[in-house]
Formats: sequence, C-alpha cells, structure tokens
Amino acid sequence: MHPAILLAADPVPAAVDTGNTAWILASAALVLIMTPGLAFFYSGMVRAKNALNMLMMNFICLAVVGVLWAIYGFSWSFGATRWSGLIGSSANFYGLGNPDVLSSVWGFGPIYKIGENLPTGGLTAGVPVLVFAMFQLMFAIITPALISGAIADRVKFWGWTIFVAIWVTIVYFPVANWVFGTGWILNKLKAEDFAGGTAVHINAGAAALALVFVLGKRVGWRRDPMKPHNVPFVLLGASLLWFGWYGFNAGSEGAADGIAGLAFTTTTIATCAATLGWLVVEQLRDGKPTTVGAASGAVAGLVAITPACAFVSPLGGLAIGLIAGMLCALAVGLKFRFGFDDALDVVGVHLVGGLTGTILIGFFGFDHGALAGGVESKRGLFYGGGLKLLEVQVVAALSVLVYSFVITFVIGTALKALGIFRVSEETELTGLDEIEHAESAYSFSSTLTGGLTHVSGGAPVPAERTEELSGKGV
Amino acid sequence: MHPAILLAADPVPAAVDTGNTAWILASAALVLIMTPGLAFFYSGMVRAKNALNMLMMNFICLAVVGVLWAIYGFSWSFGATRWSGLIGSSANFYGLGNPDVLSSVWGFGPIYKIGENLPTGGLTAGVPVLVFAMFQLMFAIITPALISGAIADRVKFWGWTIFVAIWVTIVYFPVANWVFGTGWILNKLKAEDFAGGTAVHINAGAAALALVFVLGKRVGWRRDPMKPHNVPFVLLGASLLWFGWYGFNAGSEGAADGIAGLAFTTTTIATCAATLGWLVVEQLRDGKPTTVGAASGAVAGLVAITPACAFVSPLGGLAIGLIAGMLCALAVGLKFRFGFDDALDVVGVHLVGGLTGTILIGFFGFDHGALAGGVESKRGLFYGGGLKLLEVQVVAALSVLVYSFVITFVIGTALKALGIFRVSEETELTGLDEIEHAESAYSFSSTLTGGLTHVSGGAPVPAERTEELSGKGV
Amino acid sequence: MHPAILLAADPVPAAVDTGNTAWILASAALVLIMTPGLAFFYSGMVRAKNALNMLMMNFICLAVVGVLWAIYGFSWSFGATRWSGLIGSSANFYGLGNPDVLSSVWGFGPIYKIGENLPTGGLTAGVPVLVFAMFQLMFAIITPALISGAIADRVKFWGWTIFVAIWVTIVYFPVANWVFGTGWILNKLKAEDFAGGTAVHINAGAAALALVFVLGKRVGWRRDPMKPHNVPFVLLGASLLWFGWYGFNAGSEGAADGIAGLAFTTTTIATCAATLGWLVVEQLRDGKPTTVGAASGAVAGLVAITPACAFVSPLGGLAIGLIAGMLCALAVGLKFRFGFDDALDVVGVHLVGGLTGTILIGFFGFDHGALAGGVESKRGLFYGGGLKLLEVQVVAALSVLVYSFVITFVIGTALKALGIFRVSEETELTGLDEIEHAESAYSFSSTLTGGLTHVSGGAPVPAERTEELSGKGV
Amino acid sequence: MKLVTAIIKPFKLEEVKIALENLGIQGLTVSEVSGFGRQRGHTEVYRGAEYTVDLVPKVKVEVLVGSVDAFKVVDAVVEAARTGKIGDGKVWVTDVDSVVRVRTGERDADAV
Amino acid sequence: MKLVTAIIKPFKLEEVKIALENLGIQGLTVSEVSGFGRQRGHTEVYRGAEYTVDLVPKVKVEVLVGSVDAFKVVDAVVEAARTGKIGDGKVWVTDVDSVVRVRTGERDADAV
Amino acid sequence: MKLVTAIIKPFKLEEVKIALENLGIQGLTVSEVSGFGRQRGHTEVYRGAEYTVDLVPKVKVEVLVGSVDAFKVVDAVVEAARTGKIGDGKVWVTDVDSVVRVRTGERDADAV
Ligand SMILES: Nc1ncnc2c1ncn2[C@@H]1O[C@H](COP(=O)(O)OP(=O)(O)O)[C@@H](O)[C@H]1O
Ligand SMILES: Nc1ncnc2c1ncn2[C@@H]1O[C@H](COP(=O)(O)OP(=O)(O)O)[C@@H](O)[C@H]1O
Ligand SMILES: Nc1ncnc2c1ncn2[C@@H]1O[C@H](COP(=O)(O)OP(=O)(O)O)[C@@H](O)[C@H]1O
Repeated sequence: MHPAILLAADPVPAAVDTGNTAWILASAALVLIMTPGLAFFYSGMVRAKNALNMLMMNFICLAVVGVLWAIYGFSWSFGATRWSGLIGSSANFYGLGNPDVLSSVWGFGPIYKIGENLPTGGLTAGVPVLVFAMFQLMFAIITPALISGAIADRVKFWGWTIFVAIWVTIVYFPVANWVFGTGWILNKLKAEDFAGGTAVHINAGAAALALVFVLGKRVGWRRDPMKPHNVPFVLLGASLLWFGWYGFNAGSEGAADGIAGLAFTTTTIATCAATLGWLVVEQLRDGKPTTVGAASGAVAGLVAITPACAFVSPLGGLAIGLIAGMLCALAVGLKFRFGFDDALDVVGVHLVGGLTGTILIGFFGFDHGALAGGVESKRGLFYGGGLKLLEVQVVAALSVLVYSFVITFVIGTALKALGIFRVSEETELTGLDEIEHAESAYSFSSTLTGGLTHVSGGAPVPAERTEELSGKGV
Repeated sequence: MHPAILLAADPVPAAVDTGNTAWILASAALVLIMTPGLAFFYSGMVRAKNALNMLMMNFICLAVVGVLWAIYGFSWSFGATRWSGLIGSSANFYGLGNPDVLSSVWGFGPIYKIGENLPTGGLTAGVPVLVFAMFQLMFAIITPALISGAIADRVKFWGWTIFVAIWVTIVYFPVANWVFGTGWILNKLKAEDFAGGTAVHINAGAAALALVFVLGKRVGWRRDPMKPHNVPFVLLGASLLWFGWYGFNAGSEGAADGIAGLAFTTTTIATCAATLGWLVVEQLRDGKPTTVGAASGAVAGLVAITPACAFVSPLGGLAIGLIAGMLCALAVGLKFRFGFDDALDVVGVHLVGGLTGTILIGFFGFDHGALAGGVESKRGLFYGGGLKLLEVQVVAALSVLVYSFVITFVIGTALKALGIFRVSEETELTGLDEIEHAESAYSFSSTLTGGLTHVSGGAPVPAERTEELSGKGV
Repeated sequence: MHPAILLAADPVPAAVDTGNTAWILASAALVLIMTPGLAFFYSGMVRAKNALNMLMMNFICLAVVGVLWAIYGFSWSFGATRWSGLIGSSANFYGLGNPDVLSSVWGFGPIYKIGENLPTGGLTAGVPVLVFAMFQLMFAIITPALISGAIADRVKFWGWTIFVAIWVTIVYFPVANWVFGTGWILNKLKAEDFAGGTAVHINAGAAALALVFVLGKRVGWRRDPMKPHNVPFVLLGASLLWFGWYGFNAGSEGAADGIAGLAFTTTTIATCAATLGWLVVEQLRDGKPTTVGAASGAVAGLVAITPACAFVSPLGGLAIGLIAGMLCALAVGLKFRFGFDDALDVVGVHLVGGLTGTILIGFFGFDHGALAGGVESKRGLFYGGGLKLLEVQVVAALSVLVYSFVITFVIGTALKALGIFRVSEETELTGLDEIEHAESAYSFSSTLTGGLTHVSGGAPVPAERTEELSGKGV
Repeated sequence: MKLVTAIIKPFKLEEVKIALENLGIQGLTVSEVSGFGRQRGHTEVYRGAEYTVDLVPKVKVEVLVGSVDAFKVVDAVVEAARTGKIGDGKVWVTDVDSVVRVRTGERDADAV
Repeated sequence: MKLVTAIIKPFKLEEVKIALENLGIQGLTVSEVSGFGRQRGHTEVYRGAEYTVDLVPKVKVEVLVGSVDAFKVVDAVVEAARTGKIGDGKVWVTDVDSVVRVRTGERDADAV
Repeated sequence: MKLVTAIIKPFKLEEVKIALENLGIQGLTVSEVSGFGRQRGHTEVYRGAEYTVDLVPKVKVEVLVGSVDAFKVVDAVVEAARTGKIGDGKVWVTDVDSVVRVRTGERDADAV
C-alpha cells in the first residue's frame, strides 16, 4: 500500500479517474481469483479423501469475510483512527455507507455518495471509495485462507468457519488498520510494506504456527507420506495465484502509473528467480527438481516481494526472489526437525517468505516516491540509508508476528476446549470429505451404483444402515 | 445495463475515454471466461462418461454464437428499433460494420469508423462501438450455454448446436433488444435490469424448463445417484464464474466509475451471503454443508444480484443474496417433487434466482442515478417508492419467462420430431463421450494399450469389430 | 505490434495515460496466464505418466526467461538498433533500468525514471516503459513454451531448461527486435504482424520442427495411441489461452482504443469460426467432432488471427479463422504421412496457423491506421492493394521460419551430442514424472501406503531397494 | 463352497446384481478390469489416425456361494449379462476351501 | 500352497499388513474393489435427495501362502481387520496348483 | 481347465500379451493392483523427507486356459515378464471347475 492512500473519515469528493479506477476494479477481480487459486494450490497437496474439505476451508473465507467486511470490517480497517492508532472506525463506513432504512436504526452517520472518490493527492486520486473497499476486501479474505493449509486434514468445518469470523475481527481488521489504513505502523512507525508482507503473510504465517501448536499433529504424520493427490491442481493454483498477485501488488499502488509498473516488474522477476532458486535447492538436496517445488518456489517469491515490490529496483527484486526461493525451500524441512505438523508449509513459505521480504527492504530499499521528496531514511543499507530502515522493518515484522501468534493461540485454544475445532481420529482416517461434507471429490468409476431412497423430509435412514454410515458414508 | 447506454443507429463520434475503454475491454475478457467456467461447473457435476459432452455443449456456444453475432446478431440486438420495440436492425451493424467487398453486395449502408464511440452522455461516454459489441457478445454466448445443464446427458451434439443457432436468433437476440437495447422493456416499460436478470437468467431458466419437458427424463433418473464425478471442477467453474461475473455486472455500467464500484460491491456481498445461506439450509436439512452446495450458493447469489447490482445498497445486496441462496437451496428439490429431470438445477438456480433478483428490486430498489434525476418510481417498496416499481419488474420478468418458454418449447419439439435431438438409450448407458465424441475424459490407467491401425483415409474398420464399437468404442 | 510503438533509446518522458496503462497492465497479466494455460493444454494431451514433466517444461520458461529478460533480454529486443536492424541494445535498458549499486560496476548508462513513458505520438502514448517491458516479457516466455509440445515425453528437464536459455538469447530476442522493436522486418521490410504471427508462432513452429528432427520419435510412436490422459485439462488450457489472448492481441495496440476493440473483435470471431471449421473437418473425416478438436480449433484460430487482428475487418477475421481451422485440422495428419513425431501438433497448429495468418494479410489486409495516412500498399489483394503486401508478408514469414529452423537445429544437435537432451528408453517407458521429477501426477488410490524413512541429509537409501527405484520408483 | 467369477460389460452390472439378489445372494465384490477375448478390442480415432484399443473396460463380479447351487448362480449371471454381441464376457467357477466372516468370525457356509 | 483372499475396510489395510508381516509373510497383492454383503451399502444425500449406494469401497488383499499354515494367516487377517461393525468383510482360502517367481524362475514353495 | 494369474511390472504388459498371443491364447483379463514381495517397496522423497512406499504398482493378468497346457502359459509369461530385477512378480495356477461364455452359453473347454 502506497503511503499516499489514506482514507479520511469524510473524503473530499473529486473527479473519477477512469484509468485508475479501471485498474483497481481489474485488480480487485484479480485478487478475488487468488482465493480459489489458493484453494487449488492447497487442495492438490492433500490426500484425495480430504480434497474437498481443503477447498471448502478456503471458499468459506470468501463467504464469511465478505459479509463481515460489509457490516463493520471496512470501517474498522480504514475508518478514522481510534485508540492511538490501534483501530479505525468511521460511522459512514459501516454497512459500506449503507443508505438503508436500517441505517437510521443503527445510528450510522451521513450516507456517503456512491461516486465519491479517494482524496486527491499523490498518485492515487480518482478511485471511488467502494472500489477501494472491494480491493481491500480481497486481502481480508485471503489472509485467513492462507492459514488453512497449515492445519489441513484435521479441523471441523463449522469450527473453522467460526475461527475465521473471530480471527478477522480481532486480528486482521486491526492489523490491516495499522499497516494499510490509519494505524500506527504506517503512520507512526512509518515502516514500508507496499502490499502486505506484514499484514497478510507474516500475520497468516504466525497464526498458522499458533494453530499448529494448538491442534497438534495428524494421525500418521511422519509415518505416512501424505503426498499430494493431484499435482496439476497444485500448479493450477500457483498459476492463478501468480496471475491474481498482479492485482495484489501492482493494484496496491491505487493507480495505473509507473510505480504500478515497477511493482508489476519486481513481482514478476522475483517470482521467476524464486522458482529457479527453489528448484536448484531441490536438485542439490534431493537430486530432482519437482513440480510441487516449482509451484512452491513461485509462491515463495510472490510472498517475499509483496512488501518490497515498489520499493526496490528490478534487479533488487531478482535478488529478493532468489534469496526467498532458496530460504523457503530449506525452511519447509524445519517442521520435521522441530516436530510440528505444518501440513502444507504455511510457516515455511508465508512466515519465512514474509519475514524475508519485509526485512530485505532494509537492505535493498529504494523508494522512488519517497526519494523524490528527499526522505533519506527510505533508502536501505545497500543504498546508503544506513540501519534506520532495517530497524523499522524489523519492528513492524515482529509486532505483527507476536500479536498474531498470541491472539491466535488464545482463540484456537478456546475453540478446541469447546470441542468444536479438531475432528475425531476416525474422521481423519476415513477422510474429512465424507464425514464433514458427505461428498467424495472424484467418482471416475463406473461400478458405483445405487438407488434413490427418498427426498429430503421423507422417511429416516433405516437403523441397520446407520452404523456403516458413520464409518464410511454420508 | 445502465439505461444511459443506448446505441443510436448512427452514433455520434466522440473522443475515446481510455479508462472506460480499458475497463470494458477487461470486462469483455472476464465475461468470456465465464463460459468455460460454466462448462467446468456443469461438467464436474455429470458422471465421468458424459464429462466431455457437457464441456462441448458449452464450448460450442462460443463458436456458434460468435459467428452469428458478427453477421447479424449485434444488429438485431442493438440496431435501431423496429416493429414497435420488438427487434433491432441497423444496416451498418451487420457484419460488425464490415468494410468488406461483400458489404456492397449485401447492400449494407455506410461503414462506420473503427474508432467510433458510444454517444457521449451520462457515464458511458467514450467506449468504441466494437468494444461494446464484444462485451455484449459474451452475454449472448453464455445465455444458451446456461440452458445446457438442465438437459445434460441426453442430447445429440449436432442437434444441440442447431438448437443454439435457432434459439439465439429467435429468442436471445430479440429479448436482448428489449432489455439491453432499443426495445420495449428498457425504453417503454422502463423496468430495471442492470446486467441481465431477465434477458440472461430468466430467459435461460425458462428455456431450460421447456427443454426438460420436451426431452424427458434420463434413463435411471431417481434410481441412480448420478453424482458429480469431479467436485473440484465444480468449484473451479464456480470460481471462474464469480471472477468473470465482475465483468458481467460491473462492466454493465459501461464505464469505470462509482456505479461500477457499487455493482462490484453488491455482486461480492450478495454472493458471499448466498453461499452462507445455501450452506445453512443444507446443514439444517441434510446435516452437512457440501462443496457442491457452496458452489451452487455462490452462483445463486451471482444470478440474483445481476439485475439489481447497481440499484440497491451494499446491505440491500446482502439481503438479496441471503434470500436467493436459501430459496434456491430449497428450490433444487422441486424437481423431485414435480418429477422433471432438470439435471443440474438450471431451473432451481437460474430461473428461481433470476426471478428473485428481478422482483426484489421492487422492494430494495434505490437507483442512485435515477434518484439524482428525481425519478421517484425508481425507489422500491422499502424506500417509499410504493408498488409501482414492483409491478413493472413483475411484468418484465413474466414477459421474458413466457416468451422464452413458449418459443423454446416449439423449437425443441420440432428438433425432437426430426430425430436429431435426443440420443438413444444405449448411448445414454454407454456414455455420450464415447458415442458422440469418440473420446473418454480421463485415461489414468497404465493398462490401456493398443496399436495404430491406419491413418485417416486408409482401410475401413474390419467388420467383426464394428459391433463392439457401437457398444463400447468410438 | 502497431508500428507506432517504437522505443527510442532515450524516450522522451510524457504524461501517463492511466487508461492506456490500465489496459496494458491488465494485458500483461492476461498474457502471463497464457503460459500456464498452454501447460494445461499440453499436459492434458500427454499420457498420465508424463503429465507433470509437460507442465514443468512450460513453467520453467516463466522462470528462465523472466530472469534473462530483466538482465539483457529487454535491451536486446527493444534497445536502439545495432548491426543494420539485426539486434537492439540500449545501456539503460539492461537490468530494466536498474538503479543498483551494480549498475556502476557494469558500466550501464544513466538510470531512467520509473514513471517514464513510451514516446507520445500515435495512439500509444502514456504507457510507462516498465509496463511495456512486462507486457513484452510475456511474449518472450510463451514462445519457447510453445515449442515444448512438439517434443513431449522425451526430453531431460535440465537439458530443456538450458535449451530455453540459449534459444531465447539467440533466436527469440533478435527476432522480437526485428518484428516488434527496432529491427528490419518492422522498420525496413515494413511487413504487417500486429501481435506476433512471425515472431511467436512461425518462430516457435519452425523451432519445433527442427527439434522433432533432432530428437527423433518416441518409443512406441505409431504403435501406441498415446491419447490425452485428461481431456478436461486440454479444454481448460485452451480456455485460459483464449482468455489471455485478448491481452496478447488487443494489448498489442498499446492503448485502450478503437483499434484495440477491432483486435479484440477479430480475435473473437476468428476463434469461433476456426473452432467450427475444425469440428466440421473432423465430422466429415472421422465421423465425430471431438473435444480435443474443439480446443485445437480454437487455438488454431487464435494463432492465425494474431498477426492480422488489427489489419482486417471482422468478417475478414471470420474468413481467416475458418480457413485456419480447417487447414490446421488437416495439417495435424501430416506427421503420420511424413513420419515425424510432432507429439502435440505444434507444427500442425502453430507453424501452419502462423503462416496462414501472416500470409492471408496479403489478401484480407485493410489497415485502418495506415489507410488513414493514405498508405495504399497496406491494402491486401482483395481490397485492391495488389500483390505488394502479399510479397512482403511472405518474405517476413520465410525469413523467420528459416532463421529459427536453422539456429534451433544447431542448438538442439549440440545439446543432444552432449547427452543432456534426450532421456533413455527406460525413462520413456517408466514415465518422465517418476524419473525426472520423482513425482506422480495423481494419487487417487487409498491403497498407497508407506512410511517415513528419514529427513533429508539422513541415511542413504538401503542398497537392495535402489534397483527397484531406478525401474519404478524414486 | 464355490467362488463364481464373472467378467461382464460395465453397463450390465445393475442387471446382474438384480438377478443375484433374486436368487437370494447376500453379497458380492466388484472390481474394474479390462480385457479382450475373441472380440479383440475396438478401434478409436485420434487426430485422424485410427488405433485398435485391445483392452476394453469390463467389470469383474465375484460371488461366494455356499448353500445355493453355484450353477444356478452362473446361469443367472449369464442370462442377465448377455447382449448377444461380442465382448459379453466369461463366467467361471472355482472351489473354495473355507470362508470366514470378519465381523463375527463365523466360518464356511455360515460365513457366506 | 494356498491363496488367501481378504476383502477388508480400506482403513484397516495398514493393520492387516502389519499382522501379516508379524507372521513372516513376505509378499502380498492389494487391489481396490467395492462390494456389499449383509450391510447392503450406505446412504448418501445429494441435493436434498437420499440415495442408497450399495457398493461400498473395500480393499482386496491376496496372499500366497506356502510353508505357513493358511489358517494362521486367515486368523491374523480376521483379527486385524475386525471393527465389529457391519461391512468388516470376508476372507477365503483357495487351493493353488503351482507358483513361479518371475525373477528367479523358482517354483512352488520356494517361490512364495 | 486352469486359471493362470500373473502379477507383473506394468511396462511388461505389452510383451506378456504378445507372448500369450503367440501361444494362441484368445483372451485375457487385466487389472491394476499394487503389492510388495521381497523387494519391500521403494523410497520417495517429498519436501526433503524420504519415505518408503511399500506398495508398488503392478498389473495382474488372468488367463483362463483350456486345451493349451497351463504350464506352457506360465513359462511364456515368466519369460516375457522377466527383467531380472527385484519386483518382477509372481505367477500362479489354480483349478477351475467350469467356464461359460456369456454370449453363446458354451461351456468349459469350448468357452475358453
Ligand atoms: N481366456 C480368457 N481368460 C481370461 N479372461 C478372458 C478370456 N477370454 C475372455 N476373457 C474376458 O472376457 C471378456 C469378454 O470376452 P469375449 O471374447 O469378448 O467374449 P465373447 O467370447 O463373447 O466374444 C474379455 O474382455 C476378457 O476380459
Ligand atoms: N457372498 C459374497 N461374495 C463375495 N463377496 C462378498 C460376499 N459377501 C460379502 N462380500 C464382500 O465382503 C464385504 C463385506 O461384507 P459384509 O456383508 O458387510 O460383512 P458382514 O458379513 O460383516 O456384514 C462386502 O462389501 C463384499 O465386498
Ligand atoms: N506371497 C505373495 N502373495 C501375493 N502376492 C505376492 C506375494 N509375493 C509377491 N507378490 C506379488 O508379486 C510382486 C512382486 O514380488 P517380488 O517379491 O518383488 O518379486 P521377487 O520375488 O522377484 O522379488 C509383488 O509386488 C506382489 O504384488
């Protein structure tokens, strides 16, 4: 997020810039497709019996976060600052400026005009507030979705749904306010995080680590291979992520201009370099470059360049990507060393990658926008800016890491204590698709036959069948 | 479609607005990807033996409608009004303003300049006619494609192709003219349908219902489960639909502005709410939330918000989505009660969802554009507009429903009488992929071996093999 | 590429046009998704045991070409002309204008400003250089990726990676310079190739043919069917290609205007017509229209319209598509007649389709932009332009064809001689996924069990097991 | 006790199941196989070239028979599976030493 | 020599394998099948309509037994595969005339 | 009549089929199985961790033999399937009581 994008509580109307608006509309759609992309990236990596549950853990984030964002999420994230930069709140942002009969009941303030724009100033003028609100919603959706990969194969669906609702409310919305909105990290600490290395990736990665500890290991972890059931889906997901990430990073400029072009460029080059880096590590360590490795490498590069994308040069992006690709390839082995079952390597890729990118800004940082204004501290160590920027970056990264880890640990522990979070061992063995969703992902066989018993509301299932049911069916 | 987008027969050239044009170009591409998205949404739901036929029923709509649109479809839909608002026709729209040697032969009028724009005025200025023509083509493609799901697993491929060609000609092109173009619903009745609740969803849903009656049930319906063979494809399709739908709804503004932002917003929030609504109904009724349900809920929300997306507030969209999601989840059971084999619930989702959205505008309607001009009737019941708007909406919905149902019934009956519409029972049992397309969707097995007999044009198949062929092969 | 898009060595800064920039940013993202689309189009067509290797052959093009492009590729392709139009080079384009500590070491010239734009003039003003550089990178990525389909199932992964690096360096970058940049085909010969019929499709197709000769046939070719293992993936890939191709063709205008709209239109109509054309040929020749045929027909249409998309009328595009679809459907049989194992018909579709489109401009050409300037030679034969344009087109097509074929043949022969290009027969029989990547694409089975032996760096594989490994496992 | 094994056309499975149920058979096991007999596969066209695919998909049905006469079972299967066209399949009978039902540990005739 | 064939619940495969290894069994062949016995399948809900799916996925394990007593093998499998619920499966034993190990050409007892 | 069952490496299927055809065998049934014998599976690396996968994919070939000598068939299969490396497989022969061809109803030797 470019620092210039600040939403005042009562934005001053200005003329729409159709070009910038077109790009942010397109970017919002691009970021939307990242969540299904992530769903396929993750789902392809789990075993066939849990493939749908993994898709659903991601898809439900769309549904839940979208609704909460409309009601209060946008206001908490981008409303006027409250409590010394810890949260936002603007009356006319609740209900997304709802001109509803309800608004008077709820006591919301003046309704803002639909055509209203972001405040003019900087490069971001001329984008209507609702367009910006939708673009930012997509970030709020994918962040909890990222967590799901770490705790694959062992979580009750409705328990996860409740977790997501609580987590975005007390973790994501505040952190987004700090980093993207009116809060302390962007405005007081003045750390650089263009598109969400802290708010999205470190945040999700730290939460993932906390939940892995809360939930424990899967039955058979370390004994069974638990290999991807559909590697093409992993690559399909990675490709949709890469595609959508252009909205994420270049859209974070809030305009279609040269800085958006720079963000697009570093995003591309870092991702290419990270893919190469991961494959080289695999070749050296395991003797073969894998498809899952290529997909993971691309994602690691995308994660690492996210905070830095408009603050480094194209070759700086290349360096960050290469470092992140190699580092994350090594980091995914950590779970075996330390014995935590981070199923799909969310910690290894998003926490490690997010930290890498956020901190490397302290070395490679070269903020063209800020430099034009002569702000020397915006140069990293390699460009003569000294350690100043590095310090600021570390503080921002650790603050989000600690906050997210602690609060997530508490939420997770509470839900587990209530018995609504972890599935039974029998469910794990049978597969979550059958037990949690009464479905199976694939039916290629021609030998599955049967017959209609009754339509909903009709006679109950005969008693003698229900035992087999709980083990295998529905 | 915003009422301000009207194509005069001889548009007045104006300056291109690159921002609006960029958004409509992007929107057209987004709507294009909806048809493959639909193909996967549907194909994943049929049995493996018919997976390719379902893809092909959708893909052929692209091919057929694209060609007809170029020749006369655009002119009939958006040309100057004829026959008191029943059809359009502008000479220079035939062949998409073809500057061809042929144009003189066919007697078409003056060739329009490529850079020519929509008439300035309102929010829609500055988009070249060809860009608008392509955006609208994508609507003409997906509407017949939507029908295919209802009659899955039982239609001859070329028969379907002919049906599509006839149907778009005498059903879609006129109805699009009424609702989006120069025809009576938009310009005389003045009903509100922003992006096609009537012309697309009610139209396709009513046609689906008619064809289900014409074609009858599949062999084994109600006896066999006929479950989805590839649920991840269902969700992939739903995700591509959601993604592309931003072009459909927010692109229908014809510009990148605040109203496009509102359309984007309500589309998102309604879809989220509908997904939740459908899953809750499933949980209460069947005891489990399913992946197919989540995908269907999202589509139901997208369908319902389509006509309303720029005419309601964000929370109004939330309400419409929630109502549509729950209603459609219940509606898909109707086919069992009433005994019609709507294979993939086109009636339950598109007809019911389209009616829901079109009619709820009569309650939640709040047309910012019109209100600015002080047109009181554009408020729905809940905003003090009385029953006026509701009446108009019901008339529009029922007109399209009845016209589409009747004409489709006639076309379908004729094709069936000619023996080119419904496949044989043996084909149904063996699978349409083998019989209609000589293919099978998947070959994961390593035990399928064989050898080259000859290259096309060589010796015929030995007689003794052909019997097995008709049962199992080619 | 519209002739007006020329990058001067030291572009004159101008104001950003946000609308044009938005469209080129979106187009670059669209073209990016084409490479994964191609990967799925190809991967679905190979046998299951080689599915991942095919994906990887494409995905690695992203990684390798992205890095090389940043370092020197963009400069060689779009830098100031050198050696009478044979190559480009501008100091400040190396490292994409890298403001890096390294730049002084390497002696690169002045750093260009990020916000810098393409030179004003014509329709292409106001797009920052980096945005244009990223758009063009995507072309450089997909061109070598296209080649991979011809030599599926038989190439060592790292050997291919090295081939790609060499090939883009000495084939693609120069040819792109000739056709899109400062080189002789665009600027001296003045051939028409809007979006890459020569530089992309003829180039890739000729290289594919050369490699097929170098590498020879697969084990079992002509004996085994080698049918597609996942036809839905073939159609998914074709759909993503179609979707992304709007960026490729309409984005090549460099602006969001009427010519972009024309390119979008002809692209659509040609693709529709080509799909129909291919299916009709299949029906007449084989008795059935296939899904693989529909997908291939669409791609053939997209290929053929690429050079012509802004130089013909919509109905001209329809004609080109129809001709290309039918011609390519017939051309894929050539490999059996002439006995070369072009596995996935890259020659039949891209070389034949590219030639068709490039040469048909000589008949259907009708360059609105040029005609406005009164350049009579830009009319094709059917529009009274005589044979002039046809000749020019043939020279351009053949030049690229011969250059690409010869150089590729040399590179391929060298790599094969080094023993790093073709896999062993045992690898071919077992499958490249297992041997080259230690993976298998799908694990649907519930009977695959096993246990963790050790984490990387631990004990080596017991000797008695390694024999089975080399045959089946790893 | 006997084991009756039948290789049949996939779309005949439903009818075979019904025929077996009418005989009072209480269980069966089904698997997907492919094979060829006198019919020698079928041909397929791909990209204008024609191939024989000699292994045609079939379904294998296995039925353990205790008290019921194995030949009655064979006859029932043969009748239900017949289309009269090539590729209809084979049915054969083998001897079984002993059978155990896993859930109850019952043996032989009781276990079937 | 005998061939022991067991139809078991898929998630019991690992335990059956371990039980067989404890008996010193040196090899086995596994395949995916589906079937029904007295349990007559299970029910599934799809789109609000309930269906019986009468063929439930099972795993078939085949073990050639030479020197070891076939009945010990049967007992071990039965014990390892039992959950006590319906659908636990069947195990049966058939006689084998001769066995050859492909790699070495060894025959019968040596080959197992 | 005999039933010859062979567990072989998947890529040897083509050669085994040809060997059987040379003996005049008129039909066979193939299925996908997995198994282990003395070779005890193989190892795979995933994400830097190494696993044994003890069930290796194999192909099962079943051939009913009437007039032809079952042992000739066994020998032919063994020869065609051999690579000399571990995991080559097993072939065994069992007795068949009776065979019926579904299409014609022919029995036993005629039916094979
Ligand atoms: N000798 C055999 N051994 C094993 N299976 C056989 C044999 N002959 C036929 N089959 C199986 O029976 C199926 C049908 O055989 P087929 O010869 O088509 O029947 P028909 O005798 O009616 O022509 C084959 O696909 C194969 O699976
Ligand atoms: N008569 C039979 N013939 C062949 N297989 C059978 C037979 N009876 C049962 N099976 C197999 O055993 C499995 C379990 O049978 P089931 O009847 O559920 O066991 P139980 O007797 O414990 O209820 C079935 O799914 C089927 O595959
Ligand atoms: N005792 C057995 N019972 C059933 N199948 C077996 C047995 N032993 C081996 N097999 C099958 O034969 C295959 C090859 O066995 P293997 O031991 O590798 O052969 P080799 O004896 O040549 O090493 C195994 O994968 C398994 O499917």
